[in-house]
Amino acid sequence: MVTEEKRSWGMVIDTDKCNGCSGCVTACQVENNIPLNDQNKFERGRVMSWIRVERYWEGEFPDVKARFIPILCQHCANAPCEPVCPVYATYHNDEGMNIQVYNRCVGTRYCANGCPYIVRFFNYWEPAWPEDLRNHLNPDVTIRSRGIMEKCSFCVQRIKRGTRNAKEENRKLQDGEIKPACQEACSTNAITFGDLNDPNSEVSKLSKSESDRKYTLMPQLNTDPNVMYLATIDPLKYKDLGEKAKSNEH
Amino acid sequence: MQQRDNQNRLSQEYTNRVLLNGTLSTPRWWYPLVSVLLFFVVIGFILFGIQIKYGLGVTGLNRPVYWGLYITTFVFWVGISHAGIMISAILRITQAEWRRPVTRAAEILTIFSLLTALVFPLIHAGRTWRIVYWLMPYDAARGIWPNIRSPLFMDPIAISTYLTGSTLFLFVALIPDLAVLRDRTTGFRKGFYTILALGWRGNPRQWKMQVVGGILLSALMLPIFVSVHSIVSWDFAVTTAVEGWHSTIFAPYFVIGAVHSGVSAVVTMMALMRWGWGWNDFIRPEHFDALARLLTVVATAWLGFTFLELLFALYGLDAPEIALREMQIFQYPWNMLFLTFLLTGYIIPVPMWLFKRVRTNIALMFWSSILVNIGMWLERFLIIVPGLARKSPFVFTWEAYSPSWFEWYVLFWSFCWVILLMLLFSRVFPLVPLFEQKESEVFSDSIKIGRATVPTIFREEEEEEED
Amino acid sequence: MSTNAHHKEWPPSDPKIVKEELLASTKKGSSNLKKISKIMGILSVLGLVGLIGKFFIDGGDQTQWGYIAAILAFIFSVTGGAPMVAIAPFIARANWARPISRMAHVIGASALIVNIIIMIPLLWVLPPLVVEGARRRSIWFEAPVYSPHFWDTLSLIMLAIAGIGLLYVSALPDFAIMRDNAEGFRKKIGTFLAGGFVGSTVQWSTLRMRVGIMSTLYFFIYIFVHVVISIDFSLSMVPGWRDAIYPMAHAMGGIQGGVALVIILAWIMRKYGNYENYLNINVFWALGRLMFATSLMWIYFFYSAFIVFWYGKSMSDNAWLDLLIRGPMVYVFILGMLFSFIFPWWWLIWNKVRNSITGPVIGAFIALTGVFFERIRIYVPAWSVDPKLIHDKWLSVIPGTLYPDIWDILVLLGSISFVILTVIFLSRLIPFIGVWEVQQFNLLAKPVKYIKAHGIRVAKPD
Amino acid sequence: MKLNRREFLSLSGKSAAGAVIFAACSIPEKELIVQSPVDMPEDLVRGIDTWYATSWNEGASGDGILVRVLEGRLKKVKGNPDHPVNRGAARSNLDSAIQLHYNPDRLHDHKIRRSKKGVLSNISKNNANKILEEATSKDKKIVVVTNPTRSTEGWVSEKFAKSRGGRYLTYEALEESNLYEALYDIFETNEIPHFDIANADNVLSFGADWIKNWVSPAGYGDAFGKLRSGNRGFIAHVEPRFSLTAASSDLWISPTPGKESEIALSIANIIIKEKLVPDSQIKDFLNKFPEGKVEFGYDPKDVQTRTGVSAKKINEIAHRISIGKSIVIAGGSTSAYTNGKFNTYVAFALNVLIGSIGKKGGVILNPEIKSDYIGGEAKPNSLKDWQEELAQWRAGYVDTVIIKGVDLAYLMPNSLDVKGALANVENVISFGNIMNETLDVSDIVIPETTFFEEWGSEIPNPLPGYKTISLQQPVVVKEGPGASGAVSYVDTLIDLEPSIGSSNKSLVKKVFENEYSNSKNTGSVIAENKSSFMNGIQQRGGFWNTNEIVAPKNIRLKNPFDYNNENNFSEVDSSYGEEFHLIPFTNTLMDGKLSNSPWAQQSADGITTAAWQTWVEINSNQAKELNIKEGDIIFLKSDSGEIKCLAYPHPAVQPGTLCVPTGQGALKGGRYSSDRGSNVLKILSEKSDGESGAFAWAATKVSLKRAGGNEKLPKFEGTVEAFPIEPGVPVLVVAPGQTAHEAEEENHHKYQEMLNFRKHDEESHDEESHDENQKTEKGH
Repeated sequence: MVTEEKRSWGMVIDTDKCNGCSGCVTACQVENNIPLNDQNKFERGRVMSWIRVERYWEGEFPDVKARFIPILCQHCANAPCEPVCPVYATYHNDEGMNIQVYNRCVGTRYCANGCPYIVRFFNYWEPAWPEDLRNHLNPDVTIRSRGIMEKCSFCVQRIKRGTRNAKEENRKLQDGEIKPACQEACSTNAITFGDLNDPNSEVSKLSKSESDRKYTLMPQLNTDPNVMYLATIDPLKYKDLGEKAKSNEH
Repeated sequence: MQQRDNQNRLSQEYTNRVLLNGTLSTPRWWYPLVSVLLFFVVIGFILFGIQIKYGLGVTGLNRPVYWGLYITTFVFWVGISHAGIMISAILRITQAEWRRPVTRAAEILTIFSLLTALVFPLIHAGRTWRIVYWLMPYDAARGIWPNIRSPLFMDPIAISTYLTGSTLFLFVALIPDLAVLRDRTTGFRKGFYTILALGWRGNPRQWKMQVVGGILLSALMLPIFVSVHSIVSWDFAVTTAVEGWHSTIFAPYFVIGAVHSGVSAVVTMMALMRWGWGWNDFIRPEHFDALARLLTVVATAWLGFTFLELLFALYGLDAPEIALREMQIFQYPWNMLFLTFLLTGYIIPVPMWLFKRVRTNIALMFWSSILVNIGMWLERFLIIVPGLARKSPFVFTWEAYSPSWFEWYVLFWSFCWVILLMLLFSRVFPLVPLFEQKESEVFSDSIKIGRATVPTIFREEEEEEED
Repeated sequence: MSTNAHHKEWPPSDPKIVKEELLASTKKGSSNLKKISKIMGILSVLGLVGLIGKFFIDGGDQTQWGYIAAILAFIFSVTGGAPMVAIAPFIARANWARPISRMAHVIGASALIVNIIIMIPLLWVLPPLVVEGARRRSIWFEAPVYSPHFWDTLSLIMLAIAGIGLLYVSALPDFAIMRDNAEGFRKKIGTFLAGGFVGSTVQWSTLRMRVGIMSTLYFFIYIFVHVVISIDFSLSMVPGWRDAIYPMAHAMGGIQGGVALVIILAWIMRKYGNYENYLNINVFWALGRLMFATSLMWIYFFYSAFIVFWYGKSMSDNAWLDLLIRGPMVYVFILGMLFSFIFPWWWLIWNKVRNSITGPVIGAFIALTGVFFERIRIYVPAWSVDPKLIHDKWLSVIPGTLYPDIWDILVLLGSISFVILTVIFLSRLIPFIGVWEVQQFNLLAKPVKYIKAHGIRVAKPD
Repeated sequence: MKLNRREFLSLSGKSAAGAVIFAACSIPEKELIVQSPVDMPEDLVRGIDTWYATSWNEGASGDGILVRVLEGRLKKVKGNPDHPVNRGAARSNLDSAIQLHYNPDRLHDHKIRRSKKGVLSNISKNNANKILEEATSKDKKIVVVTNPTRSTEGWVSEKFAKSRGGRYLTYEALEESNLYEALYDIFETNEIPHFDIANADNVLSFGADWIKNWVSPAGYGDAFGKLRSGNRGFIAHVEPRFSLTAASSDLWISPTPGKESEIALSIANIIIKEKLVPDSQIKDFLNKFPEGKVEFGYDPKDVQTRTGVSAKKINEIAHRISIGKSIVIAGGSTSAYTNGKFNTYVAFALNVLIGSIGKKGGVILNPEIKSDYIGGEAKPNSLKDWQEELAQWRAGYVDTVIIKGVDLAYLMPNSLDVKGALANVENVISFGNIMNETLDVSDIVIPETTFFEEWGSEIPNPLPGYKTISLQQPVVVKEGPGASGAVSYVDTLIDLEPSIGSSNKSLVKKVFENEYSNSKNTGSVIAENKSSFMNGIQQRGGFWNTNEIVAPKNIRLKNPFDYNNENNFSEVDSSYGEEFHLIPFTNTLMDGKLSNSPWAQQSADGITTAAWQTWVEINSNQAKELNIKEGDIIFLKSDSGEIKCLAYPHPAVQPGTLCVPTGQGALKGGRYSSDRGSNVLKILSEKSDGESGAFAWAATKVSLKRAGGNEKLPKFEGTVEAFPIEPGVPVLVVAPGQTAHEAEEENHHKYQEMLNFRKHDEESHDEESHDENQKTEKGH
């Protein structure tokens, strides 16, 4: 029976392909009804973006490099955010996803402290849209009230939709049929999403065969994430094309 | 009526009259002070309402600094609450005589600071109106219960247990005095005290039971006393994500720190009681002296733990941890806070206490104890916030945190709140236990050894119950 | 219990008798004592042989030295912990401890030589701070590479010296008494050690001050020793083991053992030295409480560490559990848990037990074994960690169980018996119950009857 | 993807009907209520969503896009995986278009200004049309202005202008007419060629920020992904500014502005000297070049002294691009100096040298598409044209100007004084969705439909190497929620000049019917009759035919050195402050098109992570010298004006240059765009290319003054400059062939060494570099 099979949703992100265009960020905002990040939120450091592109500097001008890495909820199998929630507002579902139950959350923000990846976001204010803009709200996704935590859900609504369609048509869910908004928006296909339990799915292939470049964030914390990364390749890593003398002038 | 009897002991009449002057009569400053405090407290509640209506945006919190002043103050008050049991229970078991006049003040300090501490999770949470979800088992129909693994759920349990225990403790110790009051009041108040006094007649059996109950309770309270702040410390210590929190020393470190701040708070209170109600004959310099000695030991132990904590923070050589400590100790404004914390927490007061002249000087003791609590509050702040501001190696997300005036007011509010409750209490019950006072008068004596006259104390070989 | 039990056993109020009775122990030596000391001597020699043998066989292989390290840790911590039993009451001006404080001091001074001897080969094996060009994690961040070796030795010596100093200072009046009352070499020694002590008011007050200073000094050195040695000889050898409470737990274990030792010695003195009047039930009752308290402290410290690691679940946290709890030494851990907490706790929790002679003694023996198991359980795995992994962020390979070889056992027996030998030797030198202490005790405490109740009137000199 | 296409409604007619039905009821509040439901909407998905294929010429240069419509409302936009130009990729800011459609400040009424002095006031549609008719009557001199486009829209604009004997002009803020000029001189075609990045081994780009903003970022993004996968290609980028392309390139070269040609030529110099390519190609390259000019004039060492770019790097590039399939791209700021055409030409010329033209994984020329009903061209009018044009307006020779899709008043530099010019035009008629500076000064304002409600057809720019025409179809009904009163630009013009055609829809249909007739059953849609052909078009989002390509031809270069190629910059008064090169650049907001969309506004800039404001990027070391901290208020003054912006120092800016994003500082606009930031376009000075007269918008110099104040710069990044505190955390970098594990171990070792020398950092730096050197030996 198709629906019986046990899935474990996972993601592989190739940082070598990420060019920092942050298309995924906007797509996620749109898909998940994330409140508008007005200027104040930027100034107060309260920006909500379930997926974010972090930019790290290396070196000084002119031998400076910027490295990009998209970071979202890692959906850890051994999630530090889960045991600390006093009300089970966040738990692990049987598809390997870390789920946030909005209407149970009371906003202690403990999970956010527990999360080493800083991917949990708190609604400091009641979200608000002008009437016209409410038209584009995605009816598949709850709007979160003030005072509760939220985070990347692997676009669970899309997963539901996809599985439902597959079920209705009584066929197996194809690999790559379900795409989270970020993957869909990623013009360079740096993001791959799929079922890690299915050995033929692209994501499990990447997470295994490509494993020579595969790494996870903060392995020392033993969180066992379902999101894996492929390392950036730098052809000139050991080449010294330096202009140190020059850079010192400035 | 004469103040001292033929054996040069304070007469019981005198003791009663003076120690009940706050209860049977009202000090001149009482009404003005209470009304001012009331005003501030009410404003606090209004602000709280505003926060609930518009959300926690009114605070200075951000991402990743999700915990700030509220939690700091919560921990601070839980810490203060360790005064009571420390003074009454432990000193009782170790038979320290000088505890007697202080016990009750310490106990009510415990109770009211716990009440305040319990308010802070409510203020802190995003959806206060749903807090019931995590305070009590709910929704049995769907088999959903609060998550017992969460230290945040253990907190309320531990604290409310502690609260219940200390309330009982206070009440047991209060009964004889209630009887005294019952016999000296009329009308409504008499009725009130009559009910509470539980028909206390002061016959040997009642006394024995009262004493036994006291000892039993103190023995039972000790584990709770330790567990409360340990659990509070585990709120932080179990979190691997935050460097600087995940330390095994936190439990004893927090407890000893709590005793440090709690006992200092008691010293502050004693000074205030001496000044406010003029109980100079009962709260005497030697009491301050003894407390200061105790504090010196406690503070030194606490400093040792602080040192170990820092040592092992650096021991790990984790990049975020090092960054965190650099910020906490060397970067402005944190370095200023850190310096203040060290100075006020140890470096200024403890050397002062080494001198008997200071230990027996009420004003100096008052101010030094205030300093200690400034330091201890800063300690909590310096543990909680920098850890979050320098969380994990994601330098990209490191943020700063500056509390909003809103949070500052709530901190101020909590102090007004506690003081208000104390004053109201003092109007109804005596702040110094009369019977303890009298007992110590009876037990104390003095003998001549060679040329010196040495104060002695009679120690009854009491039946000690099983712990 | 019956109140008058105390008053059957109470030090005679006449100072002369007290003096006579107490000095007796230094004079008359039984033949058994000689036998015992002979056996002990032989064992100690064997121990030395064992140590040398081990050194030549296992040489520089760090992973083989766990047991030796454990033995060192055990001996220095329990003997070092004993004086605490005297120091704490001294600071708190508790009168009851006066009869046993001398014994506590003696034990504290007894293990100097053993410690040094065992230390030598361990220092040889202990890796320096810089391994393979990189610094290993240690509390000596940028210090010279042999800091641990130097400071740990020094701290051990300092501890011993402080112990001896404490003993000497507190025994001064008794030396004077020996000078005045003993003959032969004891008189000479007395004359030599007592200096010019004639018991003038000034001398008494300075004496008290000196003891106070020495006690405080000893306390701080004790803590310091435990911090440096516990970290350098176990914690810093395990990559990723970061445990801030560990030194304190270590020290607490030491104190627990120290209390146990004092109880045992007091019991021996009471039984074979017939000092029932001096070491009466009150002493054992108090010591029993102390024993109980230290057991509770031990479990508290252990649990504070355990919950953090167990809840944290990070790689290094799990490694801690795997290495030190469910790992190679799991059975030793269980034994340690039973002996240093569960048994003492469930035994001494009963007032009837505490308030007896045999009760605390049994508890003491149990606890002492517990401390020993604890040391084994920590030091052996820590030392058997593969030195190549020292730089890792967390311990990835858990070493297998290591069983003691013949040498280890020899060293264990040898070292313990040498300590006992030292104690016996000291017992011939100074009274194990301070004469002046007892006399002051008599001055300050008197059993009295107040109205109906029995009690003691205790004077609290300032 | 198949799934979705199965779900497409084949006819927009149906969707319209559906939309109307849904439009009746408003957003179902119930399921958006926060608390009540235990099963959240995520758990029970309801409603059938439909995805329509369309395109957006104004914002996305004819990329194929899919729009998700649910209950008659726009929900989401994504790339059309079918479409040959972007192959499913979408540009990062595409979704923001939705918020232009549902913008709370969207115009719903026609407005009119009775007199030039007067204010705009609402007017009924019919009256407006009357006024419109007389304003555009046959006798009027009419100029039509739009954004550069090759579409039915463009065709209609052209036709209309012609019908009134007027002119049709296009304007683009940071225009690249030089690009087209240079391309024409080399390839004799105005079409931007198709750069086959996906299959290339090496890509060398000059100034063109092709990853973020240059002509077709979506398509290039997809190609970038392909380039980086499998046999990983190498990207080198030459641009003074640290653009996103520079950031994601493997080697970034930052020459002093205007010196790009030097780099290109010294690369050529190396290739020729070391004979890295076949002689034939060298001959083609040096064809008309002055004797020995390149061979001796551009030795890397000299270039290093002239431009301050290390010879090593130039050498590296030269060697890499001469092996394997390589592409050289040029554009952006490279083409925007007074010697822009020269730079661009020389850069593109390298393609001839490395022989990449017409090859797979090379530069593939595009066919010039002739199609009825599609007009206009991709190349905008140059600055010279516009100076002349505005002179005409000022002189009052023009009666009526029709402006559409371009906010002239906002985009043009102060010195051009377009407002003054418009003031002398009798009737200024502008179309727009949301109030902007141009609408504000025009006499007749016509609320315009968005592309979501409108038919259209356009030729993508650039083409994928073969013929492609994208379709734009309405995906929501007109007069739908949030969109009342809007009218179609094309239909309005048609109403004014019926001879053009019957309606926009019919014209678009005609476009594809023509294709049907002459496609002869080849191409993206094959159908037996016109209507089903049209259905196919509507499903796939356009028509393309892989057979219609250009044959590769051998290209021999002209001599670029006879161009007027001296490189000069505008004057500044040094009394005001330090002197800097000003490099304006477009980011998410583009040229302000999207500044009314909060999503676009809040999307943090890739490099600075700043948003909602205008910032100026300055080198962090230089900032330290000038004592400028982040958020300091900075005034930039050029000969054409002065703007205020907030400083953002970061290590990747070339000392001596300032980079300022466009898009903010609209004087008039919606709630999200007005009074925030400042408009850098205004202070660009009126420099133009000596050869082509193109706008040299990168040739402005400014003087910088600190106003003393400091504001919090709204940025996503935290408060600490994001240098990793531990090597390889969190972004792990490996050398080719190195495994993640090895890299991690190496980093851990590095970190420990760092710790050893924490006390004295200088040593530690030396240690690291030394360590690196050792590694270098290993590397070889």
